Amino acid sequence: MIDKVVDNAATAIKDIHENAVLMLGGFGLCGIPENSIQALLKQGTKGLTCISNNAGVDDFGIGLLLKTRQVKKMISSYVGENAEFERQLLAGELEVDLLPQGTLAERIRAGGAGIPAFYTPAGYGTEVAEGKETREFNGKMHLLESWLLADYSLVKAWKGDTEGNLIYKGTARNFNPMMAAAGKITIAEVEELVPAGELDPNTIHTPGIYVQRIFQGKAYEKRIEQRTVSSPS
Amino acid sequence: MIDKVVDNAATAIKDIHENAVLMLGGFGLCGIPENSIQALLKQGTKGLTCISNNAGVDDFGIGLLLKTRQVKKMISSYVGENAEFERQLLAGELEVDLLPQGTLAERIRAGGAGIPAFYTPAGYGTEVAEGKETREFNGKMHLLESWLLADYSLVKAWKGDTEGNLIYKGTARNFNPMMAAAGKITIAEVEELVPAGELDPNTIHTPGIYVQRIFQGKAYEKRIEQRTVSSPS
Amino acid sequence: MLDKIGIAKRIAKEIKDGSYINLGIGIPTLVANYIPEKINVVLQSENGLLGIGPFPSEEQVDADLINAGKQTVSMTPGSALFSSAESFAMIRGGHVDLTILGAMEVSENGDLANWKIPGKMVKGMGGAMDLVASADNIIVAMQHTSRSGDSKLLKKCSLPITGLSCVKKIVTNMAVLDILPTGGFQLLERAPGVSVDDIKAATQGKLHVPDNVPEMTF
Amino acid sequence: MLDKIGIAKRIAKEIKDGSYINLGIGIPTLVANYIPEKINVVLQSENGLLGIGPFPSEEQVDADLINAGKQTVSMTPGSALFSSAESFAMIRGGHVDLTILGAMEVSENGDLANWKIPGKMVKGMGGAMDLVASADNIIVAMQHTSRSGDSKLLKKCSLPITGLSCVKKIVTNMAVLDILPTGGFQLLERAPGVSVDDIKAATQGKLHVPDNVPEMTF
Repeated sequence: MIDKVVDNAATAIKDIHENAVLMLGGFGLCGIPENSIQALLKQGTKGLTCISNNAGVDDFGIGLLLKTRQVKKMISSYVGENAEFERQLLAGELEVDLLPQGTLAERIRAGGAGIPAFYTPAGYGTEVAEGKETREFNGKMHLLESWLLADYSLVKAWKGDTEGNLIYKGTARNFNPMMAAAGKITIAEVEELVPAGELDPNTIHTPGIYVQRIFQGKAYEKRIEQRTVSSPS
Repeated sequence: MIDKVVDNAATAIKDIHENAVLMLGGFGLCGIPENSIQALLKQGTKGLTCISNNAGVDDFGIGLLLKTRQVKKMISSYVGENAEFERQLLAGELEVDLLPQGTLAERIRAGGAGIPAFYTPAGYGTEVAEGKETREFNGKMHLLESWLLADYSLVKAWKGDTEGNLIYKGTARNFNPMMAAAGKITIAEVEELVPAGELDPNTIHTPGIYVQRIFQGKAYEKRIEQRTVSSPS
Repeated sequence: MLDKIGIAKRIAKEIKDGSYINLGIGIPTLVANYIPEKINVVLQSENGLLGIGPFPSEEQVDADLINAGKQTVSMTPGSALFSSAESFAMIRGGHVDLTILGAMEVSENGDLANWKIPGKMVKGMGGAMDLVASADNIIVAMQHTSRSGDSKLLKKCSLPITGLSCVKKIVTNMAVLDILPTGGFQLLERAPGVSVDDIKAATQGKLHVPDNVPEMTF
Repeated sequence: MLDKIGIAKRIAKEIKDGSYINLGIGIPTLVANYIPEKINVVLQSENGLLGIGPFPSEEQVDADLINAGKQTVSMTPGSALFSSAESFAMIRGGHVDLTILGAMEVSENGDLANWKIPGKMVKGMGGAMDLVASADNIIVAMQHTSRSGDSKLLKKCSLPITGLSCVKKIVTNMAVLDILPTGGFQLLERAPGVSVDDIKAATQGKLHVPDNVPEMTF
């Protein structure tokens, strides 16, 4: 039996090479692959293209890899919380592709699902449409958008089993399931790794077929960007 | 508060009109909307276009509606278990569109997701490709396929709540989730209807936004087409 | 003149029972606080939640449960969680009944600009382009003029566009206006203490003014 | 000559540890019974299950748990359930390592016909067109000739096509053959008691015969 379980993040990401195209799950800092990012930081691999909805903050998430100049290009929908990002962008040190969030999600989903291209109305008539084919369906204009694929997808789940099945928690699901399917090699880190058979097959969000490596993560910080609370009334 | 809960199948399907386009969940006889089909039978609405992976058997599922000549057209991927179906087809009394199963699933998914068209390799070079646009992506030929939408989707779930959230069981999920999203009016019948808040939000397969009416079904027969068992060893 | 809370309160009056609503960041988020109690709506968060509840108590705060503004939230009974692809399937597929978002500029034919200011750091469009390209019903919350008094209700947007012909209704600090299907701003209501002439002066795009323009009520 | 079980046994030898496999109806389904114990595979059912287990006991039979042939099945530990859209996303996206299916005809360039016989009732292609258009590795299980002795390994398929240039390997009652990338059937093995001349006589399409054609072992 081929074992998908690896010891830790360092082993899991060891073969990620310079100039690799990565997908990293998460929305803001919610549901990001903290352990894999830390391991990439330690490994120092450079020239990375990172497909991720956001770019982290200055001292957490993908922001850490920006600081060490390991990122060549970001493909994101919103990158607003990061001063170092802004500096590199304005200095021309970083390439950035900004996409509508739904288009980003659907292009990744298409990559995993073997759909090379599809039509969406999002972005028609805007800068996003520049150079793209357009077409009318049912009286409405649409853009042709292509799939996105990655050499490696780094995803974070709540629970996982040794077959690679994953369950996410709350809004930490976000981009993780589509990215898991769109990576040639998908590396999943989980808060709790259980033997095959312990997860209810009916509640699995990412079937194990999409996951090539899995490890139990540790020391999750789960930083909160906007801690908003109700005052007791 | 607008209440999605209706008393029974008859009420739920009352406004389904002649020549309506319906989607009906299920694979074979697994996960089919038994109660809604029975109610349609009783109501006698004719001229129906039924989008459903299969056409039931002679005396169950959509086969019942075929027998009463309520179905004008079937859009399916496999229709092989039904003698009356065959008779009507050969007599020219029934229109049939046969689609690759994955294309059918994806066209329905596209309908719910607002994607008017997408490219798939399935069917290229076959009869299915006749009259369709083709295009090469990454050295491989693809067909352009359009979304499918329905006036009414009839789906069957295991559990549901008063907000319309649904959980399916086993392989009875199949086409139900995509159809729930692709119906202008989606009518869900469930084996167990519970108050909002009783289902774990993390385990819901169909979010309630897709469901306009829901009722607690009754007397589920759940007929088995091929009862295969292991002999005790 | 309305303040931000006033704009939010006025928009809240537009909300219909049983709606699924996506609220943008800023004033739109405030709208949730003023929805009448007898009206039940479900709030959608494009990062994967239907049924946004109030901010959590200190004890309930969960880093794995945030809204699209990255604020910690709670869930209402009957909520559902899903992926970003499913979330935008809902949005693109027209399942969300009402989208409320902020704007920098709106043109008289309903074009919206709200994501980019040339020369300034571009943060990205997030989900705004998907929302405006897909939603049938879009209400914009905005200031009628810039701080220097320039109209933001224009003949043509000067800023990069977020979506074409997408806005249906606008609630500003000065007025409530519809975008007419044939083009032009249809003045519907005045904010307290604001005259029709004030609104005319503050609106660069074509403004249709009926004989009687009532003052807003709340 | 092999019987159906013989074909299934020979195909079972092609299966690699750790594979995800989709088995068609008929002989392909039998393959599951002959996979060596030391090899672990996961069987995919296109109606929404990864991890098909053996047929259930009488007590375990569940109408809500069937395979693509509509037979009641069980689930292995570590299985997962999903929708038909997700299932064909897996298939179309190339995540299934091996597809084994039956054929009526195969052409020397790997075209497959297995869904329709003109003049007979058409039941439909089910998932076959998606599978053959998407899978990188397709093994076909079939009879080498029709009952009347006509070859089913042809220059060109006479029946309506299921997919173009998709077959990689064929296991018949007479032989194991590869489809060469440049076209033609490459003879690899003979069934017990079958001569190269028998195979030549039974193959209409271009057949490449090496000097030595070993008999199959099991």
